[in-house]
Amino acid sequence: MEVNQVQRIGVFVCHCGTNIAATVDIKRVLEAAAKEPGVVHAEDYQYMCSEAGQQKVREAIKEKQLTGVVVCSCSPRMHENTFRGAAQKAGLNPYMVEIANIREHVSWIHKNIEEGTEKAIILTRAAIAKVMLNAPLQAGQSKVVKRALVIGGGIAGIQTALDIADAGYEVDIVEKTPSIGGRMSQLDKTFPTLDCSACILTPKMVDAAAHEKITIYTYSEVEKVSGFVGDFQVDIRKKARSVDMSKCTGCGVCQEKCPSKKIPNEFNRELDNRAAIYTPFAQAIPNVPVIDRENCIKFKTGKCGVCSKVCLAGAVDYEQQDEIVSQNYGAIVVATGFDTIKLDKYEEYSYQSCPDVITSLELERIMNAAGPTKGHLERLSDGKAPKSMVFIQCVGSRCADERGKSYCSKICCMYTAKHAMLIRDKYPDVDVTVFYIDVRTPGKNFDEFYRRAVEEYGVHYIKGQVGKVAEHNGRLLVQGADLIDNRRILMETDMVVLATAIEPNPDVRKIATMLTASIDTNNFLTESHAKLRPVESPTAGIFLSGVCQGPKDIPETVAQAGAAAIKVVGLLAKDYLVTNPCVAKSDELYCNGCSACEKVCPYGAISYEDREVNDHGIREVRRVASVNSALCQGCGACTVACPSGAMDLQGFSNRQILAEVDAICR
Amino acid sequence: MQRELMNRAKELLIDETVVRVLGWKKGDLGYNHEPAYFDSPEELEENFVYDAFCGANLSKYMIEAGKQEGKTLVFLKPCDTYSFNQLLKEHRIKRENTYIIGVGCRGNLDIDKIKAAGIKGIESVDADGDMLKVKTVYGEKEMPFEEALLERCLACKGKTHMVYDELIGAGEKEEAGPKGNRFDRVSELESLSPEERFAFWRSELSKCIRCNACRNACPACSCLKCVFDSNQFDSNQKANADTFEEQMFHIIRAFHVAGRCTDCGECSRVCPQGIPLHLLNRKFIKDINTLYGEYQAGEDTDSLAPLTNYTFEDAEPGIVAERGRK
Amino acid sequence: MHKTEKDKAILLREMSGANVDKCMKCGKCSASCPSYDEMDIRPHQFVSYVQNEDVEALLESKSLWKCLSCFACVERCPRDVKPAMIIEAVRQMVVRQRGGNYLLPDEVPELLDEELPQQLLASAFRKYSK
Amino acid sequence: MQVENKKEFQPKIVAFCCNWCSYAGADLAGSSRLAYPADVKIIRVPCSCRVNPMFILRAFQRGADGVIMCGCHPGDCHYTTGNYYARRRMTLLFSMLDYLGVEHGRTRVEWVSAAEGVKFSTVMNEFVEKIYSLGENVRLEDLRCKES
Amino acid sequence: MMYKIDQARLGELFAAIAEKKDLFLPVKKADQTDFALWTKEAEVDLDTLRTVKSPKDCFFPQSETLYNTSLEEGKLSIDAAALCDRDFVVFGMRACDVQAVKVLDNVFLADPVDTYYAARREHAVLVAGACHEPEETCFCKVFGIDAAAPAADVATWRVGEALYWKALTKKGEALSEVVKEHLTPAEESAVEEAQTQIRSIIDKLPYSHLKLDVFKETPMMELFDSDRWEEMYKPCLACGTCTFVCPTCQCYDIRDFKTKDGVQRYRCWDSCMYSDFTMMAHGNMRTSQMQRFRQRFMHKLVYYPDNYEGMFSCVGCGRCVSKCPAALNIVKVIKTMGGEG
Repeated sequence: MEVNQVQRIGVFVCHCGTNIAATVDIKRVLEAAAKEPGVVHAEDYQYMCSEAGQQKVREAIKEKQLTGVVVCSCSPRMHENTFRGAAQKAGLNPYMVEIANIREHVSWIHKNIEEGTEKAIILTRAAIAKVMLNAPLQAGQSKVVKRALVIGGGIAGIQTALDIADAGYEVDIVEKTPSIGGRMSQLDKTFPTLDCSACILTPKMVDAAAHEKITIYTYSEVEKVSGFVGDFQVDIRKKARSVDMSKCTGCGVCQEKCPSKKIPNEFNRELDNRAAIYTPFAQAIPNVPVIDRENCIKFKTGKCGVCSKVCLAGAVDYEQQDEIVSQNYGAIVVATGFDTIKLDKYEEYSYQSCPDVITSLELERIMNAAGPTKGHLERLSDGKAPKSMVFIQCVGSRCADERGKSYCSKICCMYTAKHAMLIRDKYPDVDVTVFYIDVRTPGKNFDEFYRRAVEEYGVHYIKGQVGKVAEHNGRLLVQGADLIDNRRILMETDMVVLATAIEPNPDVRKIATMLTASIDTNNFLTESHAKLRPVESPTAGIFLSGVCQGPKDIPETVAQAGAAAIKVVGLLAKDYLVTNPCVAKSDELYCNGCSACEKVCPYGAISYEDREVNDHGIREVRRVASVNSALCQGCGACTVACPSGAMDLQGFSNRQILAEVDAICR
Repeated sequence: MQRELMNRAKELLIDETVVRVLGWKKGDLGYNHEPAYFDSPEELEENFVYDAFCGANLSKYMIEAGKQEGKTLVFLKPCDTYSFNQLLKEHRIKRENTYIIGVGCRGNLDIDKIKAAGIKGIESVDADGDMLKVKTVYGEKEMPFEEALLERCLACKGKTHMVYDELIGAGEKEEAGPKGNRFDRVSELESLSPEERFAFWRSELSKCIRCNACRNACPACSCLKCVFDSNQFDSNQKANADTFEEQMFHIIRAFHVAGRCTDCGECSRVCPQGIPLHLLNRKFIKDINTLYGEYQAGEDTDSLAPLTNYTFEDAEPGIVAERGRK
Repeated sequence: MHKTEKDKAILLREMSGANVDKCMKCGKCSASCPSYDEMDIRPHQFVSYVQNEDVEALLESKSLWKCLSCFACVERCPRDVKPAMIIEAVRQMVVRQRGGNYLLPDEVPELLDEELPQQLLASAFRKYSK
Repeated sequence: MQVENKKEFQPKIVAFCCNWCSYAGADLAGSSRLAYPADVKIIRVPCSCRVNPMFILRAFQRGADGVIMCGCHPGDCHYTTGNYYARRRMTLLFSMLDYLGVEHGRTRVEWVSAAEGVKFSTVMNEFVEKIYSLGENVRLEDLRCKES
Repeated sequence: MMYKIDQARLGELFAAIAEKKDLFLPVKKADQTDFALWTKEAEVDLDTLRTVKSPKDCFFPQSETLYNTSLEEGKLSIDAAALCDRDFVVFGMRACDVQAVKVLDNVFLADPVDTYYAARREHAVLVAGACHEPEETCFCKVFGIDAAAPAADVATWRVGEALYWKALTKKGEALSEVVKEHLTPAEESAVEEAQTQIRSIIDKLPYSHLKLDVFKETPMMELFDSDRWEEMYKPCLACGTCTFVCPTCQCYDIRDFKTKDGVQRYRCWDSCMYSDFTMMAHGNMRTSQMQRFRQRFMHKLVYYPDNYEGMFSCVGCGRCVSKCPAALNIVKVIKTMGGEG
């Protein structure tokens, strides 16, 4: 423990050229400071932050054996670190420095020199009063586990994992479904270049699976997270696949022979059916089926067992149990992606009642060669080829009521142009009409792409939201208005495609709670700073990749995935983390164990334990709070929640703030 | 009911369900019963009492009792159970060390009200009927039971116990709604001008002798070391040296129990100067109810207290000024 | 007292309780309107007219009397603007200016008819009476 | 006590500003040269949720005539939730002070972002003006701190 | 010499005293009666038998400044608080309160003399009133105090429409002289009937026949080590009510308060019920509430009598009996320790 010694304070007043000196009488500030008890040194200089100015501070610390330094200068937000560094170089603990802000808060706003000087003196006194109570603080260290966890195995998760792994760190991907690939694996082509989605995604999936630093847990979910930046402890539940991954050859016979084949196929947006034992799609990684136990006859009735009989590898294992994998990670990336919103509240578009009204994602599957119609564009009601198609934009996006989402889903304008173009290309006899509110195409080659749809492919764009879609003589009647021509539109068409709003994967709420990461009212994860820290969650060690943070297209997602990866790599490259020492600290002798602090901590940094304390000779086991200084960010919410004053904030302690109050009110 | 409670307590002692009983011990003036521990059936037989003068809320005693070996049987009146729950929620007591008998209650009497009615030299009080029959050295006196009720009983929270192992003399969900609106007096004060309010509180709080009875009796004030006994905020003061300190003490105390106070009324009951301290706590309760939704501390053991909770749409602090304008 | 166009526009906003500034000009109201073809000023345009404080044109519009008050536009508007309420407010303004009731309660019995839905009468009352 | 020629009322005003938004907002007011009276003295705290009612009462005890707390706008807290807690705490505390008859104009909360230098200056000007109109704080003061 | 004054004219008497001296007397404020400085507006309340706080404050205030220091230009100056230099009258004390002052005198006026207390005592004139309607919590008789004849500088009785006034000391006579014009001579016998009445009621009070012999006869250490303390203290909430309403509790603490530019050193009542009572740099030798609880009663009933020729430092006023939030009190302690009741 530091021996309590009499403080020896040095005060350094900066002129900041004439920035301060013009409206503050520096000499009087110096004189007033010198008279304060504890002040043993006071000097001024033209530019305290200059090398020469810092030199003065360093020299005075050494010569006068200063125990504390007050610099009267510009805002601490500007140069606090500069002077802390100077103090450290001179052997003084950097947290023994306080700044009196006499520029932004004094000289720049008060034109009257009398007034300015008086206020500068008071602020200086307050800083002296505070520094008298400062205690040397040591930045702590915490170990960094050199392994990252990526939650979600879509393109965002895969790209992040690949980038981290390429930098040489171990990465685990946890994917809820039986295969990685995510939404992108469901897409047919991608804008604005019209590459085949599978063609560009599959190699990445293969890379990830083959990478020696990457471990993929599919059909798995994160169950529990504890710990903090640098060392999270995570439990992953590997759901029972009922198929032995090490034995299965991926031949697919089991799926063919399975008698239970009437299960809606999630991968094809439930437009066709799959078997109870299935791999979601042909390029699935791993290419090992899972048994959907809810729909499997064997699991439901105990009879059947066909898959086991036909499996030559003997891989089917009905006895398999869920398995919990516990692993430590230095960083966690959330890449949980999105889904489309439910359309049950949009009766006017007849989505529920007409099979020929589909969502864009359903169209992707219809257009895809592996989809429910083997890639043939046809009406789901009667299998006929359409002659006319209508696309409706902004279904559920930009919506002020509870039916939809307030935000723009961002990707719809572009994929609709893509769809229209592909249809016109492959089926030139199909008329394509797009009803839009605005066409939003910010992005490289995006507007050109949209214009091509109009100019080269003859897609009709009509400004005006559609009012109603109804079945009519076996076709669909679309009622709208052309806002530019100011004319009613009543057209019959064969298919209607709804550009349905996207929303974060509903699981994100649960995950955010586990990670103590914050989410906004739309369930998107909040970034630490909208502009400057867009891939970091406010919770240290948690990073964001892809649509879980906000609507994004593929190029943006991949870019953000790379950004998240580099932030993770930057973290994992360190052996230890230096922690901010201005954190909360609980005095066990005053702690009541009431948990009020724990409840207001946004970082889960406070935990309780039963500990024997020695309260002036009374030894007893008490439930007391302790703060994990690696997690604590130093907001101080706990200090006020604590009624007994057991919880205090280092660097902004109760006594320090009270001393400032006293000095100001003197 | 006293006999029934005593017999049940004896049984539980004898069958070793509990090792001690926390109840009330007969006072020597007929009204000054004290909280007490009983270790044997004999002690119970000799001294146990339960009547309208058992006002003391035994919940807080469970903090100490709970630290001892073995189970303690505690008698809790309906309103005491709220305090007990709140203490449970704050991990100050252990449920597993407690056996709770919820006791029926017809309201507790305020001896100061009896004395204020001019009844002096009391030798014994018979509180069984609707009229109190008081024997005094100046002769026999009478007054209606209702008129001698404690302030807290005039705004009874109801007769339902929030937590118990068994009930004696009380039903599972007894309705006996509040006799009056407990916020009437608060509203009345709110409607005064700031000057009048200041004068009211100045005259009340200036009586404070900083004896800490309110704090020490308060089940929500369960800090091992109160900020006013420690120097965490340079706040250690033993006695009033300035009017400010009376206000400071009472504002901070009310603030620290805001959202945790069950409105049990012990503070006002024990104040030797008769300061209506419950009006401070009720002000917070009223504000919390109107601004953040109805909340009754001690009704459960898992809800977030209003001050450790928030919503995005909470009222802005400026609402104080806006209300003031009306 | 003469009200300026601006006053009238403000009054319309008040009377209708509709927040025209929330409109994103998607036109779904017009697209949903069964009387669209018979209107000279279309439902979505009502918003712009109010915003542009061109109330006189609205007061003279025949659209007022073509609106069926079916509220499809209110129901479907993604921005919660309530175009039908604006139209209703303009109608009210016209009625008030004319200062009379187009339909008096004692005229009602004459109009009663087995075939007539009660709702229509109620609706007519709302439209044609002060 | 000396019976000097009695000085004009010069209020003492304490402003608690959170480091991330309001203190930065005050800095911006400074760099934009947006004046407000020198009676306002700012204390930097990490977050509005660090402001303990004790600090506010202490300021009044020591002779402050007004106390204002500034933080990030709700939803923008650097620590995500700090100002939500602060908002409830201050609402209740101010309501209590009002209930005790302390003029509610002496306490105020404003949300000032790092970009709102103008707002900071406007708010401070308004607040100082309000305190001038209320005059000296006598209902919450410790006479011992006035003696000299 | 017995005088009397019409009770309706007491206001004039008070005004006359207040003209020459400060006058403290029971004043009702927000429904409670305590001693306070008399003013024309004050609601004087002589009917309340017992004020909440005792008149102890008049001689030994709950808190009083000892000195102020200030630091200017780096120099420390000390400004000691002035001693009381103005005569004052405490009107309406009770016999028990008067006895309590004697208890305090023993402590504060013994060498080394407490100058602050001594100055106040020197300037004080005690005017006491007989207790015409004693209550069940009273037990002054146990300590040999006669509530019918308070032993103050002036004793008073309220009989019929009149207040009878009799100076018992030189100070008392001097005060009678000051207010002479408001008093008319009266018969000594006028109060005798009232006195008999008071004494007969006191005889009937439940606590009047407590016997304290056990505290005199039992060895001190035996009392100290008694098991009964452990049983008795448990309901104690450790508040300071009993000590702060007690007319004889005299423990105080000395504390510093940081003022604007210096330190104010003041003393304030302490309470042996508080956990930091006798807390010293090394710690506290009383670590449990039982020890502190025992201290209070051992002091009143054993240590003090041991120091002051058998005089108990309880006067039977009954304040703690009526104010203890847990209904504990010295009578229960006396009875439990073997004092007969």
